[in-house]
Amino acid sequence: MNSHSPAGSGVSTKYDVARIREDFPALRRTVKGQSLVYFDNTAATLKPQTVIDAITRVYSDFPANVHRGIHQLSEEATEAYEAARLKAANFINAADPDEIVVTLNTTDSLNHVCGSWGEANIGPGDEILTTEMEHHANFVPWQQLCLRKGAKFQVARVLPSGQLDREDFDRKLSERTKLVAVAHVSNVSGVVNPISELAAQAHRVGAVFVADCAQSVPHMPVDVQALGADFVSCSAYKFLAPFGVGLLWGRKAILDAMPPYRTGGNMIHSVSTEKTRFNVAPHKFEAGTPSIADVIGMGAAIDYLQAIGMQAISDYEHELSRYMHEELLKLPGLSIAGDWFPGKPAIASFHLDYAHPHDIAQFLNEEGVAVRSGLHCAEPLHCSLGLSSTTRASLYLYNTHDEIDRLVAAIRTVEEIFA
Amino acid sequence: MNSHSPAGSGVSTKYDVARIREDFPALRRTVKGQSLVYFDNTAATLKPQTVIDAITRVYSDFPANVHRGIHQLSEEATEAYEAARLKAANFINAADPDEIVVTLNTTDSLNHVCGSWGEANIGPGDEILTTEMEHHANFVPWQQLCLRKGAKFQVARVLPSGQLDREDFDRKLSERTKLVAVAHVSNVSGVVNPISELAAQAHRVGAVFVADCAQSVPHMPVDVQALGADFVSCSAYKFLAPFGVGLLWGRKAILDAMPPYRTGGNMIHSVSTEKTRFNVAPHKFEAGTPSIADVIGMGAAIDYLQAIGMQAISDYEHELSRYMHEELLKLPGLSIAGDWFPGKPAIASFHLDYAHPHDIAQFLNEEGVAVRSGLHCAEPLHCSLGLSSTTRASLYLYNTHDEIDRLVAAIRTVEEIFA
Amino acid sequence: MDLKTLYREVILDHYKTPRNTTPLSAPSCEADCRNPSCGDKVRVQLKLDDGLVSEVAIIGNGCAISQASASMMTEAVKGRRVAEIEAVMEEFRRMVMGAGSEADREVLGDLMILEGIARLHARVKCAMCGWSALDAALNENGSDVNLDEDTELPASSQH
Amino acid sequence: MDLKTLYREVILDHYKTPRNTTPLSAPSCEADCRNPSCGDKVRVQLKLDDGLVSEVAIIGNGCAISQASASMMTEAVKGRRVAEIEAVMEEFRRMVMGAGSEADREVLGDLMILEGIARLHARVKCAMCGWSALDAALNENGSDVNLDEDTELPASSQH
Ligand SMILES: Cc1ncc(COP(=O)(O)O)c(C=O)c1O
Ligand SMILES: Cc1ncc(COP(=O)(O)O)c(C=O)c1O
Repeated sequence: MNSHSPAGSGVSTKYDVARIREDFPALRRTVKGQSLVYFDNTAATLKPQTVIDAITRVYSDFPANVHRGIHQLSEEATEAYEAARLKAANFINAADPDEIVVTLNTTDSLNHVCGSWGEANIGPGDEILTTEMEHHANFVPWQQLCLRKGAKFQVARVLPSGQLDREDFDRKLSERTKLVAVAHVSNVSGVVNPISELAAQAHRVGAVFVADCAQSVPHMPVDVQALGADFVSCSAYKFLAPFGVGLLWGRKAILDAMPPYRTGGNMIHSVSTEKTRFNVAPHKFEAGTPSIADVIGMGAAIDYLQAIGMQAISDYEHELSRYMHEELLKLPGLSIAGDWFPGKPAIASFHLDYAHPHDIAQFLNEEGVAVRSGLHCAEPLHCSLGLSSTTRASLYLYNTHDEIDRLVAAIRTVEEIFA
Repeated sequence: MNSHSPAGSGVSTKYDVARIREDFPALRRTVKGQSLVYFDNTAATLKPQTVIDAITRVYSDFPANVHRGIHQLSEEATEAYEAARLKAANFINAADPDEIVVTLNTTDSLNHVCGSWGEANIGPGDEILTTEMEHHANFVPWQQLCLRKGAKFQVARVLPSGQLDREDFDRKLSERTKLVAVAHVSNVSGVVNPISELAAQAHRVGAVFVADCAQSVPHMPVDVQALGADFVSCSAYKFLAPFGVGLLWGRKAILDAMPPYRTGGNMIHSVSTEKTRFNVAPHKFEAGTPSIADVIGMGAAIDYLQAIGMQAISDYEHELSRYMHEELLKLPGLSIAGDWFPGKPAIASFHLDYAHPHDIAQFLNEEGVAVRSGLHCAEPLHCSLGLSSTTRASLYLYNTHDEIDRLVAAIRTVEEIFA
Repeated sequence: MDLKTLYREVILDHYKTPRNTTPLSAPSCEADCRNPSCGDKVRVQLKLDDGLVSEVAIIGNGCAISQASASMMTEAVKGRRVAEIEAVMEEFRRMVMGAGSEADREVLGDLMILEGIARLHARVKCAMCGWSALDAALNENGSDVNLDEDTELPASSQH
Repeated sequence: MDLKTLYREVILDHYKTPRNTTPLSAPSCEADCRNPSCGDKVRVQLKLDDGLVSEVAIIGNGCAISQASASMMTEAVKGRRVAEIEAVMEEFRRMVMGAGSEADREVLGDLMILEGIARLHARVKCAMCGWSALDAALNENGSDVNLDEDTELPASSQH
């Protein structure tokens, strides 16, 4: 386990969750008179004080536009903004910071690939292959692109275990496949797909591979070079950073060859009535004024995570996950979407046979426990697993075993009322 | 003049700039040992403490995802987010909050219109009419759309005065024109276009009218219903709000008829492999997780502006503008892009015949004065006015006459060195 | 009334044994309402006789609030005149949106017990599902309603 | 050296009377560099004789730093061997990017006076404009360079 010194002071060799918790102001609040148990981390994570402070500093000291204005404030903003890009590159081990495109969120990142690479490269008769376990963000854009282009939309099945049906995937991957889009980690079942194997398969048939890493980058070391995908998307606000920032990583050569997605200021070389020449990547994809303070805040979030160490975080979460699954599965009438497997991320989307997820979430909230209920933007997966909707508990680096006990106790109150 | 009580305490009947200045932490900083004179407001404005506090509150108390999660934090975030949309609707007098689409910035707003309405409605032989005074964000998207669609890109001239050449506009507007896109206020010359007249002309030939209000909404009362345009774009961080938020207003009926721009989560009704049904406006345009804290911060910025009153702000800025233009034009060798006119916004893009804008900005920075130099993302306008680049001073509600004197004195240091 | 009491004393009874669930053989009008984000679904069928709802049926599934509210709705409308029902519908909407006044609630009768829903903002749509279907059945027969999580409730209930 | 002194003692002299501005009649190679965001533009022409730059000319306009730096560059390269020039070019880049060490700067000679540019981050590209054209002329004759405000400088100077 890596050493932990997020506040920069002192070094401890064990994972000190109590100390980590002190860094998150939201963990000091109460809900319904009880301390908050925040188990909705798949949707958005809490923010450490250092991230909040980074934003405050931008707005107090240099709330200026970037792009190298000559005045001091703009220069300070530009330095901090580009430093954050460098941190992001380092965080996911990009070969070059120019491979990091700042977007609004994962959805925006994937729409960039779809609206730029996809519009330029997909035609009638081509196929796009995705899976049933995708978040709508990695499903609907490809489906709509296929509709527009007369291409075929292929969807690889999931098995009842929640795992990708590799045979179906192999069957649906062919020489006609031009793009394959797969989540690294499912936001419902927690299934971890073998991206590097799937990407290698895609490359063998000449397809481009998109890995949706929205649920992996926050929770485990992700090395985009080792992963083998051509594009990687994620959302910074899912790894302690402010809302308003997504990342798109793409191989330099592919980004360079792609047309811009949004056009306007800052992404151009020159503009005349007759002709516009575009800037190089990543700038050609960052039209207009970016979410400057949020991006700088993301830099602080990455610093925070790296001070603890992504491997340490992942190890800790695996232990939480094991405990949560064990405890939940002891409860009568409870089943979890997707089978348990060792190393399963700390996500449990469960079903109680006596109550509806909306009512469950409502009563858990009465006990101060925050979970999501619904389809979690993954309707095809619910459909495939025969679930109308689920209640999802998803944990992060600041959660504890005690909080899992609180969840279990809260489910027992639901049982009392409904069963 | 409206009363001013931004802090909510006490009412004063005169515009109290000293008191307003206290609300902006960045005004307490120094640059090169002198107090900051921030004259780069066209690019981005400083932020009042109330906006910074609003962001801090979100991240400390309810840093959760919106879209009606059943738990308390999500509910608080959703309430605050939708309340901010309502404030934005009220701020620009939209008939219905559902006409307010939250985007990343003005560029993103205009790309929505282009990528959604434009893709669906522009075909070969159609024409799009814009002007030479546009920001690249309201120029390049239309130009590229015309290129893609085989449509004709028409650009109405500006006169040497900087005003729109109405005869040329009339000449280029025809039954073939499907869309007209014009800035309300030029970010270089400060020219204020008669949007309601131009929109009426456009409507007579059956064209849709897009008003880029990035430089008007922050500085004057803007009433989208009175304006008569079909779409209005602006950037919240240009009116005291956080970075990461733009607005697109569109007439309900047009928004409802438009296909979505980005697709993914939260903008759908239902998703299956065969078919996706989309949500209604504005949600169908807000795919993925929005810039939640920034949007809530925008609500605080609107509260702040409305407490002072947009008319009061506009009146005060007109007086600053008059003084700045008078003082600048006394300087030898200085000329300003576009002629003065009464009610000109407080923007002066100037040229010194003895020094280059980059060097000017550098030396003004030495005196603690922040200005922009370059083409200000308006290359066609510079080209038309025969300017290679300019130095731009742009003021806002917290600037003062004394600061204008500081600008003038700083230009004199440039003169000393160069002339 | 706290949430547990509300569920225990009202909601669960209607949830577990919803009233008026036998489909009508020849409805005068009918409509669906669905809230796709969570799977709430209610179909309302009405038999109208001379401006009066003589029979009503619901077919649905979903969360306890959506199903209980629909079940209670059937009891409230059965045997009543359409004009009266419109008033009840409007007042019910106001109540769950946290608008309207105590005084005007009289018309709601037993439904007043659902007042607490107004505090559960995320559940207002659940409570409205059956009512939106009723509205659609009465006013736009056949045009079904989709309530997504972010969809505003019908115009009259804009807040 | 403070900014005013730098301009007064070095930059303005070269800006107002740039050296080597007579276009060559038969250049061995040439290239442009432009920084479109501000209008800086420098064209470099070289006459090469057996691995030695025998003649050099610049044609350009733009800010004082871009033009002065280009003018000083012509003085630094004239009469020197290409291999030496490559070393100077590399070291100049390092210096204005704020990298490299004092010790290695020897090779720059008079150019060392531009060290202060490293602190003016937004102006580094202005200072590099003539040098990027030189690099393009020597190494990729004809392929012009565009330095936009956000463009990173050539690979070797990545920081
Ligand atoms: C796997 C996955 N993909 C995509 C998304 C969409 O992210 P965003 O809302 O940032 O666009 C999510 C968010 O929940 C996700 O979990
Ligand atoms: C008139 C005008 N339009 C568009 C823009 C682009 O705004 P953004 O950078 O927020 O996309 C600007 C910003 O400078 C502007 O002044």
